[in-house]
Amino acid sequence: MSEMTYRDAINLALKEEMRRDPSVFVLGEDVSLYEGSFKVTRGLLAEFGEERVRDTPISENTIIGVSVGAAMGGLRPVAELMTVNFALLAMDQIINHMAKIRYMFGGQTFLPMTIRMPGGGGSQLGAQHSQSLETYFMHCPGMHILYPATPADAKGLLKSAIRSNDPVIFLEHELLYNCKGEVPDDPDYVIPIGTAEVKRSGDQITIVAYARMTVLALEVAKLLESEGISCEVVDLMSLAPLDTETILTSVRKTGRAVVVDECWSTCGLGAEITSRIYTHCFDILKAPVKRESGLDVPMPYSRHIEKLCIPQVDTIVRAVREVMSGSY
Amino acid sequence: MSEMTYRDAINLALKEEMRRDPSVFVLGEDVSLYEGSFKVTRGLLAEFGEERVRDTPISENTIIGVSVGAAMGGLRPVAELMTVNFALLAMDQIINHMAKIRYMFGGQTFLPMTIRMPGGGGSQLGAQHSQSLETYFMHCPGMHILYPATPADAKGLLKSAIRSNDPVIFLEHELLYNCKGEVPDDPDYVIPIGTAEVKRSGDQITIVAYARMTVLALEVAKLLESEGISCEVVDLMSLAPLDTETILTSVRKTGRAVVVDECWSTCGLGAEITSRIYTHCFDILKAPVKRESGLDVPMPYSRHIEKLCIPQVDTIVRAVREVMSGSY
Amino acid sequence: MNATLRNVVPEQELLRFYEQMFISREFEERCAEQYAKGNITGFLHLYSGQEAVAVGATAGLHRDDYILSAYREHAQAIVRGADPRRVMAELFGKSTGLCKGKGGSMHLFDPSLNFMGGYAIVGGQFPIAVGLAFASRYRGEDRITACFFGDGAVNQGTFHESLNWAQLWQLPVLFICENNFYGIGTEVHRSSALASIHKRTCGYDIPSEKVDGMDVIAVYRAVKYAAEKVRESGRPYFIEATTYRFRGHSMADPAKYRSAAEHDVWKARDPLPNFARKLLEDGIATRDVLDDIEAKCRQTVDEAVSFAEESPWPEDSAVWEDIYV
Amino acid sequence: MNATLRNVVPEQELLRFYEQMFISREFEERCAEQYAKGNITGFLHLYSGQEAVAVGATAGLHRDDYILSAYREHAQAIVRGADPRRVMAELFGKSTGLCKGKGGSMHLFDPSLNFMGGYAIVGGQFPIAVGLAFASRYRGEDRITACFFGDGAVNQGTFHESLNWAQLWQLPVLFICENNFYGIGTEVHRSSALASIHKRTCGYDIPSEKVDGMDVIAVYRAVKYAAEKVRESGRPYFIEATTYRFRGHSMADPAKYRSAAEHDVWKARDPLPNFARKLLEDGIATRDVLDDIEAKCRQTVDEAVSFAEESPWPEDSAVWEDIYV
Ligand SMILES: Cc1ncc(C[n+]2csc(CCOP(=O)(O)OP(=O)(O)O)c2C)c(N)n1
Ligand SMILES: Cc1ncc(C[n+]2csc(CCOP(=O)(O)OP(=O)(O)O)c2C)c(N)n1
Ligand SMILES: [Mg+2]
Ligand SMILES: [Mg+2]
Repeated sequence: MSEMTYRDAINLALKEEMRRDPSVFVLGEDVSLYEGSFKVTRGLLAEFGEERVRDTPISENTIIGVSVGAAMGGLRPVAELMTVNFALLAMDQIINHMAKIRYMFGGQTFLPMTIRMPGGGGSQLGAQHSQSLETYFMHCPGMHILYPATPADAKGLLKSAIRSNDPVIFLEHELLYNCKGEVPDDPDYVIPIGTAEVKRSGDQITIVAYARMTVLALEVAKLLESEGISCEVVDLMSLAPLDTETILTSVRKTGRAVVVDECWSTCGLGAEITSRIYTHCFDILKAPVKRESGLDVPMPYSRHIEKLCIPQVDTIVRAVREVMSGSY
Repeated sequence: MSEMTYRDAINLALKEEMRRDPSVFVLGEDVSLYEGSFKVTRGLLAEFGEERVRDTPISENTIIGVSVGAAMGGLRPVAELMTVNFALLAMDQIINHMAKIRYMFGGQTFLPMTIRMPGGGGSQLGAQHSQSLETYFMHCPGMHILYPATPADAKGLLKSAIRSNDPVIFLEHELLYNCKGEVPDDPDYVIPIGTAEVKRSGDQITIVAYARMTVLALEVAKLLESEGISCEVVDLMSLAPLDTETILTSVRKTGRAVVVDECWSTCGLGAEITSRIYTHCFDILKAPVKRESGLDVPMPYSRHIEKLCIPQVDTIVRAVREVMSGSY
Repeated sequence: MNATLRNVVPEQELLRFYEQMFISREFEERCAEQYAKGNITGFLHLYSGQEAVAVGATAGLHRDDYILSAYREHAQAIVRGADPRRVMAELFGKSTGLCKGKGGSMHLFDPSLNFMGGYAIVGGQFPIAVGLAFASRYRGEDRITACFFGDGAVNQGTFHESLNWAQLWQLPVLFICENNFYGIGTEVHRSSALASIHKRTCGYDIPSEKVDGMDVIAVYRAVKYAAEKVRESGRPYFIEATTYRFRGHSMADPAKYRSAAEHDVWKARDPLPNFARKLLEDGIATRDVLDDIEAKCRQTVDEAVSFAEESPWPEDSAVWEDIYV
Repeated sequence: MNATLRNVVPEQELLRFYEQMFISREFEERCAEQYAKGNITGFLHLYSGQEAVAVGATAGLHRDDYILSAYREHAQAIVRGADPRRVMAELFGKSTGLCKGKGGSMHLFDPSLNFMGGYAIVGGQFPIAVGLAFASRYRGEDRITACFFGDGAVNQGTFHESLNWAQLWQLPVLFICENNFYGIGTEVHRSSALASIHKRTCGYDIPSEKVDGMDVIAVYRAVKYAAEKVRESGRPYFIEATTYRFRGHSMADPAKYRSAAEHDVWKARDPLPNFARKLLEDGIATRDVLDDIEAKCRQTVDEAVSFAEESPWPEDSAVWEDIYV
């Protein structure tokens, strides 16, 4: 185990996988010489050289399309889109191509590629730069979606992504880059795609969360412990495939649930999870499930109103208290 | 009242609004000389001339961006994207720009524009041409989403869309174009954005649907009547804003619900509606709510397997029977 | 002329060109028939009229070279070597189809032939072609990537992004524009500010040329030359082949936007009878030889239709297969 | 030279140019200070070094002409007439800001000045500019649309689609590329196959020229000429102004990818001291006059900062306002 940041854990995973497999290469805007706009690709050019660490023009749709082609041609591209917001310029290649090619060509090819994208709000970047678009990816079959909350998970999940023979969307939360944690040194430390994890045990209420929302949920759980409320925190880690069983097992134990997502509320992933919980735990639920979500507004710049648009520790606390006091 | 097809009702709405307001113009690929690839813009060039009925290059993102600019400049563009699948090439202008501009510029401008898009599966067009992307639009605040099931609704809703001072996404189902129905002649026949409608009354179970799924739901209701199952069919019409009240009122009456959507199941709009029903009707539900959705697969070409991927009359019947026989 | 033809292409090759063009035409015309019967559904875009491009271009490439195309790609797949029976079965939606009936007319694919797919999103294949070319270079393979597309595709953002990228990264991509002068009902000068398409590469410093796409020999020579240039330099090249589709855009299109006169001009340039006449005039084939070729092609297509008819539908379980590895 | 300057621009205008360049620089440098203090948050892209472009170009346009830009647009807004106090308040996220604090540094907008926005998606403004130009023509307005963008933006699909469209529809758009030679850390020849950006318009038949973007008079003359051409012909035109940003891409960027030598060369071409020297040499201004201008600018920016500091935050309810009409 070594202590390192979420950023460095991702960086380490990239390096280890590039060392392990010469068909892995990295491409994106400013990933090479500049070492990434969030400095995630630091040291890659120096170690692996220009052919494997490639700067691209500002052409997002083509970054993904080139990755699709390269994957079809036998490589393992790891593309970085500078932020997830720019994935909206690449939806054609992501949704119309990457996610469908294996299927529409009758399984005759496969696309072992990863798209890394920093995202999330809370940095006063305004409406065009603060989106949480995880639901857009989850809605479309044909790819896996990972979104780690901790440095260790970031390493283990990214390595799984790069080794996967299916396309993987790997989301990184911009506000977690500097968070530190213990990370296994094992160069084969991988976390299976499609598994959620109970990050904290509790028996009165389940908080389902992911990425930065998991970090907040853990804070909330700690806070509420002193009030005698015992929260279990389920960290999704894989948004697709979704590990429904782990969620349901927890809710069956606690009988109550709050689902926290950072994206827009309407048709957000919280709706899907809530719907699954209701469907499968209807008879044992002790109170209505509550969704704590991003507001259905474009993100405002001003920090004093921006924070109202994203779940915060105090709003999650409020949600938990509400569910605890509710009943059927 | 006049009997006409869904296609002709849309065509009529376009003509009436163009006659009424000289700032309305139409643009899109092959909408002018060719009169639309689904022939929805028939007769427009002849009546309104080249400046108001404009063919464009195959540049979807720019079709929407030009519409945004034209709307900002005082016009009322009605853009056609040849099918909704190509909206994925225009997500940057739709989501990053159109939906956010009013907000991020502090309300100093508004975008009275409409995007018309045929969509839906069931015509053996394969994975890249059969998508139902309504949830992508619903998830993002800043625009209204309409999706009519009947010719009359098509006319009334499209006219509201064109008159709206907000951006509106107007979806048209490719398999409904030839469906006929009575359409009001009144050139001021408009249906308010944001209202769902009970298209058939019943008291034992609510079927929530939209567009072609409403047509199927009505068939199902008729079919099941003979078996003594009384279905109420709620047609959403507006997907955003969603008329939750009409849905809940119906479910409070019947105590049971099936939600039918054509899109991919995971994180589809059915999840949102189901979640709202559970949250607000939890105590009066007589059985778990069931979602009948598109399968989470890219659409296969072959008609014999394609039909398994989209809700059909018999699968909806099965879902209704299941909910009717279920209980808490 | 005789000398020239023989100098350029061996005699047997010339006959093969004819055979490939003929089977392409025959295949498409039978597709139209099967579409009318309801055996083929969905969108169906026929290639009739453009055969000289697929045949000449494919002959100018190495078998190892990748080929990508759009949705009007039956001929390109068949000329590259795809079994017409499996192509027809794909169009019928049968489990024996090239893509198990999951792709249909617009999504043929056969990696064993390095035929890397038909794509139905206009312009979608550009970046994928660039990526394949990168993979080849990265892996040290001696192969280039040929990317076919239509005149309508050149105004998509991907065209621009991909041409810039291919030149910037110095990748072996041969761009082949089949300019049939229409994107559905829109004539090229109504969608492109600069209607002379091969000139549009000036902004990327990519060499380009225009070739008569109704002349299979001209296409063959141009592509052969260009392919070698791309192979040697490792850089992109661009060919515009002017051609014409004798049918509407798809089966739904009666093509009323084109005048009879225009159609006639192009009909007179039909690559099939014209090439046949040349073969006869130059003494490369007798009418009997051509008749044999034609009969053989007809039989192959007959067999393709029977095969497709008799093949089974995909199992229901196929719906859930081939999404993930 | 004196004669030349005066012939081109009236004396008062020349002083206004200096004032506008000076306040632009001053504003940006104060922004950097306020960012360090935590009063400005988010992304902050400063314009220092590029002032001659905004000032010269804006002077070459009519007040009715639309202007759009990217996210490095403070100076463009202020030079067009935006109140520096409201711009600063916007950057502070205050309710008195140009966009009520909802937009921030990257999204300035003032329709009363026909300043139609700063956009943060690279290339996002191209099609919007084309649409505005179409609206002007449709409504019979005598106005053109000036669209600013960086060298990094020219490889986006929208660049291509929009240039083609503007020429095809014959729309009055003046494209102004501020080539500061870098898109974040990537030098222009590492992102563009043809690094001479104004030449990239050849594929659309759009006339273009390159101008020294460190020379306010050169920019002014080029834009004035181009704007009249666009106005008369109703067709697009393209200007590449070569310039340099003295700071990193944003406050987060120490700009280590540029050599000190390179920086020095450009620093020597700083439009402010150079233009001041010219004004003095040509006898258009005395040092006193310039000192007065500078003092006035400093005071204006001081006031802007005070105004921003003292202004209230947006109400919580603002979150839900301005989404729909
Ligand atoms: C992105 C996208 N936009 C629109 C369409 C609809 N469409 C299919 S083919 C076509 C015309 C393409 O013309 P061209 O590239 O010249 O090819 P051709 O059909 O002539 O072979 C259009 C607009 C599409 N398939 N994809
Ligand atoms: C679509 C998109 N991709 C990437 C970015 C991140 N980004 C912001 S500015 C920039 C560089 C743009 O360079 P240039 O156009 O030269 O403008 P300059 O910053 O030099 O003024 C990039 C890549 C973005 N904002 N939008
Ligand atoms: Mg064409
Ligand atoms: Mg730049």
